[in-house]
Amino acid sequence: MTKLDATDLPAPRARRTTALRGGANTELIAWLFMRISGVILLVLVFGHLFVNLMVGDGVHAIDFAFVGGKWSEPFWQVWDLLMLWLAMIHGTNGVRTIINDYAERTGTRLVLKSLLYLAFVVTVVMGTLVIFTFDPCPPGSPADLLPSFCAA
Amino acid sequence: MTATLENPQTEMGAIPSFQVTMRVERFDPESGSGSYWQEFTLTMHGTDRVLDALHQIKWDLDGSLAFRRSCAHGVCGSDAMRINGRNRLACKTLLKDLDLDKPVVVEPIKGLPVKKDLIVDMEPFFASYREVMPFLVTTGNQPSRERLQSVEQRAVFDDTTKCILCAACTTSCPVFWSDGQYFGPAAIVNAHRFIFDSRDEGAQQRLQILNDKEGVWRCRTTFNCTEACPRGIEITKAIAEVKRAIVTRSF
Amino acid sequence: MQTHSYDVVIVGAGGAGMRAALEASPRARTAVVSKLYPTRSHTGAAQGGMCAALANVEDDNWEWHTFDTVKGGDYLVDQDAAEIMAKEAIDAVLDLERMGLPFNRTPEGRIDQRRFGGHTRNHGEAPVRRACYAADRTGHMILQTLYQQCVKQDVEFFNEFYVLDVVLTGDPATDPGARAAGVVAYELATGELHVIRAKSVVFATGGAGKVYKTTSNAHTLTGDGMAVAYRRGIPLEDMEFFQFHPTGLAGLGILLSEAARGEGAILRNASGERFMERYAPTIKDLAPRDIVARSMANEVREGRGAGPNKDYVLLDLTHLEPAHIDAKLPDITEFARTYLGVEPYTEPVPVYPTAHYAMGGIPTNVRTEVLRNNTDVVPGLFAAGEVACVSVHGSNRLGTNSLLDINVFGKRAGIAAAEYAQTATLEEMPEDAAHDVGVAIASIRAGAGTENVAKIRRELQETMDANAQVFRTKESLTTVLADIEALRERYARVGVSDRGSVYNTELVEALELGFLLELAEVVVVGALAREESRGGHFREDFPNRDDEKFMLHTMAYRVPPTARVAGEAGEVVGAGEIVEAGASAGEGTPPRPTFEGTSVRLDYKPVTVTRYQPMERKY
Amino acid sequence: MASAPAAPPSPAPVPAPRSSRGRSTLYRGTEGMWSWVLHRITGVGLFLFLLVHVLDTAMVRVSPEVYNDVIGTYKTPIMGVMEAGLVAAVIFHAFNGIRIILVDFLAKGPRYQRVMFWVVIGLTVVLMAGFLPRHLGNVFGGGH
Repeated sequence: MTKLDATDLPAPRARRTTALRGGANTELIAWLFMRISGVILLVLVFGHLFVNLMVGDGVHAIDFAFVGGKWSEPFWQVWDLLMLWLAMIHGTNGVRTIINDYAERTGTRLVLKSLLYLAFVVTVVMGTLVIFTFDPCPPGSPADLLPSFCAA
Repeated sequence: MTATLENPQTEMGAIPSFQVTMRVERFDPESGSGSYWQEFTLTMHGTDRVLDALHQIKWDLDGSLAFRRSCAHGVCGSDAMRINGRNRLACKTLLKDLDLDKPVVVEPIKGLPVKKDLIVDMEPFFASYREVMPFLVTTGNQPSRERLQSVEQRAVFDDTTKCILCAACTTSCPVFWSDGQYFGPAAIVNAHRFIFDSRDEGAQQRLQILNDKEGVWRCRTTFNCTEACPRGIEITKAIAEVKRAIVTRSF
Repeated sequence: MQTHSYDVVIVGAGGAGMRAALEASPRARTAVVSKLYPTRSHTGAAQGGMCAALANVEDDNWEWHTFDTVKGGDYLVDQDAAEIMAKEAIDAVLDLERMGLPFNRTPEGRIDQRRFGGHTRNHGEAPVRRACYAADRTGHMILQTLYQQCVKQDVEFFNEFYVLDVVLTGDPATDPGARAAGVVAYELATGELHVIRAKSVVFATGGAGKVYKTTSNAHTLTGDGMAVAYRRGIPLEDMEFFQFHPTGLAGLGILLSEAARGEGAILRNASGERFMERYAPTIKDLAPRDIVARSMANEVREGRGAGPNKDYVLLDLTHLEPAHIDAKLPDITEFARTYLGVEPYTEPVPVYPTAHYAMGGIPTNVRTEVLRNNTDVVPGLFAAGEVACVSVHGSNRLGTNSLLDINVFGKRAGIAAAEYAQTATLEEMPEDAAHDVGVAIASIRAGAGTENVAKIRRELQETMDANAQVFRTKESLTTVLADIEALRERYARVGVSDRGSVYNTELVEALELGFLLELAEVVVVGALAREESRGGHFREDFPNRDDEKFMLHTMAYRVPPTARVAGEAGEVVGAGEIVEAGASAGEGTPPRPTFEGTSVRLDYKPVTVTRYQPMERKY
Repeated sequence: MASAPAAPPSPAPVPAPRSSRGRSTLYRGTEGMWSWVLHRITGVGLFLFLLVHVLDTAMVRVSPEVYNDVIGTYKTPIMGVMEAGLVAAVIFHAFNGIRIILVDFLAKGPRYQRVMFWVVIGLTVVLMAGFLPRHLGNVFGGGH
């Protein structure tokens, strides 16, 4: 409004003009997703921690056999897959907002976000493949390292 | 009508004077020397506010100290500054309520370019305000009498009508510090004031503006704004109401 | 130096200025120039309400409102103007509602109304509910609403541009053809001077409360508009009438609304006595502002004040229910808590009269055109709000009528200025239009002045409080006049330590002080000459109203300071520019006392009386 | 009273102004701000752990020996303490997340945010009190 000819400095924080979108946009969906996924993750992660760290011998009980035993059941496969995906999206979105907050230069922003998305893709693809292509009884492995049902 | 007062001699004026050290952040763009801290030791009195201390510095010690002020009782919104690390109006902060064993630290509000000493450039702040359509939007012919509005409808947006545009909230927001493009609490408060006004017909547009990348979704509910507001507006609550309105109208 | 051109330039972005801008900007190219950001204006500090005979809650009409205004002003009100204001009040309120102002509502959803001091039904029969309000923040809401509309209309603002001079094509004292050509403004952010050319100039710069020490007014209310006009040869009307609001927080002057006493609060002296029973036996604490303020000052003067220095009285709310206080007086009780640490539920609040409102100002007609003498206007020059004197407030303004004034006459000023601009041509600016201002600034900034701005101002405010406040006598006024003259001499040697250009607020305060000194003199000279007591002006040596001699508006003209400060280095804006004041103006007026050594020449103007003949003022 | 120019009010004796390099101080927010800071820190920490954790779990695809070797590093006392920190971070992040949701969606949420913050802290402490003895027992108790 106060636009004077010569003395007018460019507003130091002029907003980048973005086209306004109606309805549910990315930011809204991201915001909602964080809340919904957060609640689901609370159940999934607490279940995960309880089974892995509280039941039986806790952290000492975790070995190949333990993991193999869990992923032989579709229930735990789905549980872990869901957890993987939700946690990765939740976390990636969280870090994305942090990058948006603190990385002021466009270049830095771009680099950091590229790294973030790369890490996201690699981790999610790898994790998903592992869960689905996992063989609990790889041939040639010592039997005492494998889940008990492999003996059969 | 009532009994004679037992002790009409109140303590007003009887409060002894005390020593205050003011630690003020100075910046003179014309000196080219950057910003620095300067300390002043003053003798102040019971009812004195931070603004009085600044005036004493300006009037008796160093006339070059620059700060904005006008009404001096918390209704004009000129003298928002950071006092002991928190955004306050200098005219509403009594010295005796502060810890005077340590220097009282006074800085300009954060996130807006400092022009001189405690004066910041307010233009970006008002630019955000102007962008949210902070005015009544109606269609059709103006009625010949007033538009009717029930007491309950009026109460819905009462809190956000109290805003004096002092910028204490916006410049207390960590998101605004790091991202000056964020609309900021004050703009959202002033959008809220109209979004929830039963006479207004521009809510949809305003919600669309605030659904923007730099809109309400940047709010991280740190409550710094609510705590900084000299008018006691529940700002975080108002922002949450806007968020919910966008969610419900989007689906 | 930069030059800008507009059709209409409005000086001041408070209630009146923005109301004018809303009317002018759709009609003509308009700029609003203000030394503050728009919402910082003191309009925002108004609490009680804005009166209009809407008759939403009970029977009312604008004629009763006119009568109350005339009587409240102790018959010094120009009644044609009061009629216009009361009549247009209704539309003014409805306009604000249509702009979105969140008025409090009745159960039916209409604008709610409440009682206010001096507003009555059927010419004084009983109090009437006439004040439209928004909690106890009516002024704040008006200011915000007007600014919102300015944003909507994309009104052009020059924020933090301090107008220091008005450019006229001639001397209004002698030249009937003198008309407005623009203003000269100092940009606070850069220290640069701007010449803003315009066909119409509207002054809406507010009051001058800072001539006093104890005042409800903002630090920035230094009478800039009045002084700028006065220095260029425009008279000032009725400046001796200054309203002192009874209940300012003691020592601070922060206003506690009249609504407190309306809700049942009682004023007490040191011994706890309800002293108003002695001064106004029938209506006690709800007597008009001038009477209550005088009574309070008298208690203190006679040694019955409370506090360690016996210099204030007490406003007692302790007999009221806390819930009632919370519901009706939230803001003012918060003021008492915040600023005095007094809990109004259980302790009485220290209060003392506080300088509140200048009834006088730049004389205008009802079209808001500025008068250069008793009858003739200065084409292209307009004024509205507290800076102007229409005169709708006479010698004592009624509560709520200030918010009404800015809306009614602000609107009129906007329309009149735009209409004038549509037919007028842009006047040629002299090459050196900013010369005087530039010299004045340069001499203060660069000069080796040794006098301190704050000290002079403090002494001015103290002597004004001591000698020209609620009670005045020939002796006290003579004393203060001598003080002012001495201070003006010292002001000529004023210096600042800040030599910078960016936000040199020390320089701004020095310029403001120049205006204050100018106006203080006008107030005192007018008060000295008015040997009667009327409304806000009380002379102990002349305690009665004297309609025979003083049923007249005071018109104060600035006499060029030939003998006094000619050629001084610290000479202020415009000094020496004005040619002869013209000793001929005011033929047929009764001989008045003259004041040697001052630069004020007084004249008088008849009061416009339409239907209400002066009567004794009893409530 | 004010006929003679009053004696100038004597300003307090002032030592020469002490100057030092200006640096803006930390904003003194309260519970709301600190909960947000903690939420961010725990969030980033958990995300980084998640990346590592998916990677180490992926070792099951390599061979049982490799996996057991890698997972064995989790069983040292130092890692045990870090795991405890991890669990504390999960618990705080989870419950503070719920607090944020309540602030966002309950009309009275914002008013009770401060109380809810301390509830979150309390819950974290209580759950950790339940988890720590068991976990530290497993870590330091030797297991098999």
